[in-house]
Amino acid sequence: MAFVLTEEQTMLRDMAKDFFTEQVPVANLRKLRDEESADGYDKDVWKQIVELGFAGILIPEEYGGTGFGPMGLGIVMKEAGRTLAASPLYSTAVLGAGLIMAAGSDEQKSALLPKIASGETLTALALEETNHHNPLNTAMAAEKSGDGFTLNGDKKFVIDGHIADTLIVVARTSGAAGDAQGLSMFLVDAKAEGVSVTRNHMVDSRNAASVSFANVSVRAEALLGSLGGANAELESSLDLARVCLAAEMLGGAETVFDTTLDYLKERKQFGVIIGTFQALKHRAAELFCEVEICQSVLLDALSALEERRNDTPRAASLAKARVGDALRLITNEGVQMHGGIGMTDAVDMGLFMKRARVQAQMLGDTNFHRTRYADLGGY
Amino acid sequence: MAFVLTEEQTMLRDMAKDFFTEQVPVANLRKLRDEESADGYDKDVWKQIVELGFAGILIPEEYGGTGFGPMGLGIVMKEAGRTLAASPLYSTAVLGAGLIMAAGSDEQKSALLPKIASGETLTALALEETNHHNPLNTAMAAEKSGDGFTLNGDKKFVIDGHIADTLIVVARTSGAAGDAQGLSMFLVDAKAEGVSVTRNHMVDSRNAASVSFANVSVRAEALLGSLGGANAELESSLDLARVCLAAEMLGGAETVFDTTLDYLKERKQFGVIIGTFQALKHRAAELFCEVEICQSVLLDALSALEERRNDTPRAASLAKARVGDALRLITNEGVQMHGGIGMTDAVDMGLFMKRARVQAQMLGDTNFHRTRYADLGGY
Amino acid sequence: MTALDSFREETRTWLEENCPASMRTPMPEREMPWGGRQAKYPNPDTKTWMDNMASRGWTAPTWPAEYGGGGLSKQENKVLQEELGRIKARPALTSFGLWMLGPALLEFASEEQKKKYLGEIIRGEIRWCQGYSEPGAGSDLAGLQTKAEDKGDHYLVNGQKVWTSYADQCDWIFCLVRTDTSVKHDGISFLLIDMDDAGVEARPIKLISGASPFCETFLTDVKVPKENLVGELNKGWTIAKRLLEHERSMISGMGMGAGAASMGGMEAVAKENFGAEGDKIADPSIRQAVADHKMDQQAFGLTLKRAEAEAKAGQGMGAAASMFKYYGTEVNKRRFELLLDLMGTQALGWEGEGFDKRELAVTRSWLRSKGNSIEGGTSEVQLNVIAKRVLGLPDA
Amino acid sequence: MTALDSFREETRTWLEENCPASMRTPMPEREMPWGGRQAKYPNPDTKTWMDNMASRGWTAPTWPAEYGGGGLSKQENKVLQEELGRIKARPALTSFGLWMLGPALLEFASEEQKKKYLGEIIRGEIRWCQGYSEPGAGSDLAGLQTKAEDKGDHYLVNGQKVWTSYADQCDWIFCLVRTDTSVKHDGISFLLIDMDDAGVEARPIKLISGASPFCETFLTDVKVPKENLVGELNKGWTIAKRLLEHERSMISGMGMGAGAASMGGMEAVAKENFGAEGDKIADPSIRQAVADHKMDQQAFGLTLKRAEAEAKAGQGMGAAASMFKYYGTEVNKRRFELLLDLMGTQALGWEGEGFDKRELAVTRSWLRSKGNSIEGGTSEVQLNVIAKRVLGLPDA
Repeated sequence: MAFVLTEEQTMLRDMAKDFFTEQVPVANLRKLRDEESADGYDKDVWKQIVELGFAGILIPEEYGGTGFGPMGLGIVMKEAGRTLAASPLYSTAVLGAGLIMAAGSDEQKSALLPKIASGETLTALALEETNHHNPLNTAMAAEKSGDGFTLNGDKKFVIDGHIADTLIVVARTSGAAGDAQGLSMFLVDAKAEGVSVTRNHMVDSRNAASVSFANVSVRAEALLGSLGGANAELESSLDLARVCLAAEMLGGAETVFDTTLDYLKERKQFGVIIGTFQALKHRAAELFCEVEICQSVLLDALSALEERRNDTPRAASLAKARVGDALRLITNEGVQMHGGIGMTDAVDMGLFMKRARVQAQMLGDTNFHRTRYADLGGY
Repeated sequence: MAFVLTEEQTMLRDMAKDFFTEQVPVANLRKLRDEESADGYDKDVWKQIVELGFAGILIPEEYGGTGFGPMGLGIVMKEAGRTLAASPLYSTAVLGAGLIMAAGSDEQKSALLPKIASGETLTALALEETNHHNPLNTAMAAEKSGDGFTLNGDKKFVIDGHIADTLIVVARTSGAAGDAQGLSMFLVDAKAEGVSVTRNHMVDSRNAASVSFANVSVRAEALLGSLGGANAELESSLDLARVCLAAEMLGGAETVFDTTLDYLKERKQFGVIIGTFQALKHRAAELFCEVEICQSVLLDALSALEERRNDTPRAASLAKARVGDALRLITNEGVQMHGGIGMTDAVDMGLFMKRARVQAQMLGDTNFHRTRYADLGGY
Repeated sequence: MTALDSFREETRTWLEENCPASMRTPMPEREMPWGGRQAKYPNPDTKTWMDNMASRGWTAPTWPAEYGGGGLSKQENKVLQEELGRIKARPALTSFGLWMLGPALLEFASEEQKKKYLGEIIRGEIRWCQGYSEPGAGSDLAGLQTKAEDKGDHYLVNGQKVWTSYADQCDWIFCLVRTDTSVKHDGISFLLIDMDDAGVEARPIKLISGASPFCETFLTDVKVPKENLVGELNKGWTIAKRLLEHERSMISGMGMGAGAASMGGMEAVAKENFGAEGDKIADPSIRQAVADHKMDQQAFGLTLKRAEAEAKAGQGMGAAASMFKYYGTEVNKRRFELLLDLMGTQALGWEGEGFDKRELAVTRSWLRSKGNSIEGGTSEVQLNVIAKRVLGLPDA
Repeated sequence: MTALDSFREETRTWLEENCPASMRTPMPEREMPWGGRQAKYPNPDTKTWMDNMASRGWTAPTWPAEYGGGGLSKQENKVLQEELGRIKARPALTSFGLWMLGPALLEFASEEQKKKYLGEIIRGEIRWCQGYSEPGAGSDLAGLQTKAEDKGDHYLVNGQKVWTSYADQCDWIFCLVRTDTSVKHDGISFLLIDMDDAGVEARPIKLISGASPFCETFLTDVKVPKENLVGELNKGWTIAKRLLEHERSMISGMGMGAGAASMGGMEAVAKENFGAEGDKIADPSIRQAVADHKMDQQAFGLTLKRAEAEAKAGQGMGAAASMFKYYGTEVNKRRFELLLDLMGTQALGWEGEGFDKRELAVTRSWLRSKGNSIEGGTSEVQLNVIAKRVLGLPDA
């Protein structure tokens, strides 16, 4: 188990840290928000991300990627989380690349992976249909028609849905909502007839969309992975994405913790630095423990992915749930310890808190993953 | 709703407080424990309790009681809880008197209530069969035989079981474990043939017993309440007992809180009173809020009983659960804030903590009552 | 017929005639009757209703009639409130002048001040805001630095206030100012300032909820006539403390009901999102979470009622305001966290398509709730107060 | 064959011959090999096994051979431990001398002291206890008052120690004593005292768990030869700190596994008490509580492993010991609280009929667990240390 970064990984982390801190600070997200950016991300930033090789970090060199693997991806996502960097990394480099690598045919890989690595193609996963993540509850129908399929249904909370070129759509080719069997994935051109995309304006000022499919025809080659057996392929990619999300979340938690600690050392009330108050000291020490515990859980989950361990799903659920709990506590404490100024848009506490609640719902909240952890533990 | 004690109730409280503080301090329980008292209570103390009218506090004057009602009983139980007073009050004055008043025939009332009020007869409720309170799960059988019944089965956690003269036994005359219908109650002489009582030595040094019934014959007159319909009568009496338990528990919480607060004001470390440490101050203030919140919940539940309100079951579950949560927190904090000395048998913290965990399991723990609260709330 | 009965009858008749029909409907936020010089009345009935009530002094029913108040006894006021409730009348006037400044003036102001200011408040002519906190004086309110220098016939005021509610829409501000820099609490005075005066500027603060209910208020060489001093010079802290108690109980009241109610209740939200089995929430762990919260909420509600009953009985609960402020706001924050959990992605919208109004309001209210444990004295300050005042724990 | 391989082979053969069969079975508490002058050996094999291991210095495998230790390299010791594990051998010697005093002596003691004391420890001849805390010096350990006065050739020691583990069964005590009253930390010395000396008395303290593993130890005019001073005069605090770190990590290790394991695991207890549906705990809210706890426990276990890996890589986690002590003991306390909830009335026994041994042990362990967050530095002290040392938060 790799609890200590290798020299190569340390270099990657330092590079990512420098890049996001300097090129994509929180001010970047504020700008996108305040200027009401239609894309919701900065194309120049994305270009730089691609140039650094982050878009293809999961993709083998043969397809134009850098092949750094899950650990490398997690390292980059954590640094992106530290500055709330808005970019298609999650939707494209994590979910898109992950799903195509896990389930794609050679043709699909050759067609898409190089374009993902080069930043040309953006993808989005159209999965959710209800307010709470639950892949098995997918009801959207994909019916056989000719040698292709016809898709009908509505998807929501599609991250980066309105900027994606290619949608990866999870639909049901047999069975009913709740069945593990019968799920299939399709690669759908976002501009195909019958696809309509509506951007949703989220509390975290990041991208999400609702997507409707009205008699959308796709060819047989659009099928990604096996017919009716997408659940396994989907789950393994979702676990990758859950751990990367946990990494992004922990990055956010670190920034909030660091910022709050700085504030405790600088803010004066009653003639003294408020960091001298023991009640705040103890709470800060508890938050420190939370961050440290989460580092371990995250590194273990990334190692599990890297080493393709059997307990990867459990490690992923542990990471998403445990980091989720910590992040909620830390963002709440961050605002409270900042006092009035923490309630203003002028400081970043609120932005991290808003992002945290969206991240909490992405790919399953703590409740979902606690239940899954028990399921996988056999009790 | 009576959130403020009447003059009469205030006098009762002051009388009870003086009595338990002076005549039945925690040292009384220590003595019973250390001298390995076979009875587990002090007969002289019980005599005084009877003389004060507490044994018959629920019982109308026509049956020799003082008729102070549930509010009066709760007031006394709370003061008893403040000193961990060991006596048959709960088993006899609360459960015994309560059940006979709720379900007894005129003959049964005339026969038993005066003897309870006069302290001559002690009763015990033989209800529990599993590790967790759940009346509906009663499986013990009472079969019709002749014009009487034959009882077979095992009961556990029978409070005061080994000192009781009369056992109130809950058994099934029809249906299966889990059914609301089919439960009946019987008055059984503790010395009847086939009844064997084993005292259990509990962590709180208070009385509990296991009772086995092997072909115990009782006459038709032994039936307490309706045949097969005991559930309703039982539940209303259990709610009375739950609230009285909550009162006893809150009394304990108050003592632990007060004692800990005194310790914070007196113990020195690092050259200062530890009560000057802000982290401890804040925790103490939080415990104070818990105690205050519980006072309200308890008074409301006692009022509900007093006024025979429809929402009494819900108020009872709220009281048992909410006070239970608070008591757990307060006893844990009491030990922790006392530091090493809190871990020794020399101070009382441990005794209150042990008692708290037994009280938690009596008549349903927080989990049970939270579920019941939701059931009764219709969600 | 008792006097109270005839008062009820007379009141009922008067209300029937004087409360416009549209004032008996639920009030949208934009129609709130704040009054003041800048007031806009999207519904003109709002103004009519305010004026009608003010004409009888019933916007401040228990204030003395000599200052324009209703002069009602407690019993009469109870009847009035019952009758207003019966016809579901909207409040005729909502105002910090009524809730906060007025009671302070009644207790501490001179006869001239009462005559002048109370009437304006009662009639909704002047909208007031509160100038207490400063950037460097939050929890440590008495550390305030805004200076008022004695210039003979006036004070020259310089400084900056923050968290002044709706200052950009207000006419006057009641301020704590420093009139003696050599001492802390005993160098503070209570001053009334016309915001039209030269040197007063209010800038809205954007909150994380997107709203801007508060301002920074800059005071630069503002000349304030000496007669605007309330109470004695350097005795302003006494008035401030009284007002703070009042503010705390106002905020702790936020702990009850709002938020989930608009969504049909926490249980309904849980059933909608996690299914129902019979009338039960299908997911038992969600069900327990809901029950746990509702227990806390009920327990807190009962404690508020108990405090009321004890107050009536002349018993004090002791530092009750601090406890309510602390517990109420913490319960409120937990409620919104739970509500967000239950609503899932539907509680994550900011604006626009995909979310209905109620959902968007929950998200904003969740963000807003975070401020409850900060404003009006942080939770930490309340715990300090309880530890010191109630528990008698010593200072370091 | 490498040198390590042949070491393994040789070790395996030696163990086969020298580890009695009864020493390869689970160890009841009464057969724990504490050694010392008062040792009783209900199973004589215990003594044989101890002597055999001590003859090779393997009771202290990595201590230098010159003092009687095994003189093994890290790799060799790893092999030895693996081979011991393979045959499920019991520990040959459990002792505070081995765990705590020995390492301190190796670092701070004189050559003569090492020669004398280390051998006795290795052979299990002397059982040591620790004399640190005093009634008035718990969290504030350096506030200790037990005085050692310089009387020429000896120190005259007077004072009272508390929380001395098994002092009534020990032979010697290592003590912190005050040799300078004018300063705090720099007036403390580290002294070794023979408990057979006149003036030493140990009285067991009864704990809430019913056990008495600790004593109060009274020191009255005890004459301690000057050669029993370890390290420099007034520099005992340095040694104390080193030992405390060690103690903290020992106690935080308690956070793992015990308690529920004896009952077949938390899941099994939950299923037994709340039923199972398929392989799932039937009550979903209990199931979530169990999962929640197991997550915390796994997260803590992973953090211990990470610290180990980082230490190997020469990276420090920073005040790791304080964090582990705090978090580990808190998790442990939560585990027992949950276990009690799950077991219901079966976890409420004290002794006698109605409860089996495992159940009674859980109850006692639950009570014992409450001390984990107090002994070896309270949770509050650990949080102070983290705040100060790691986070750099200033003192008041």
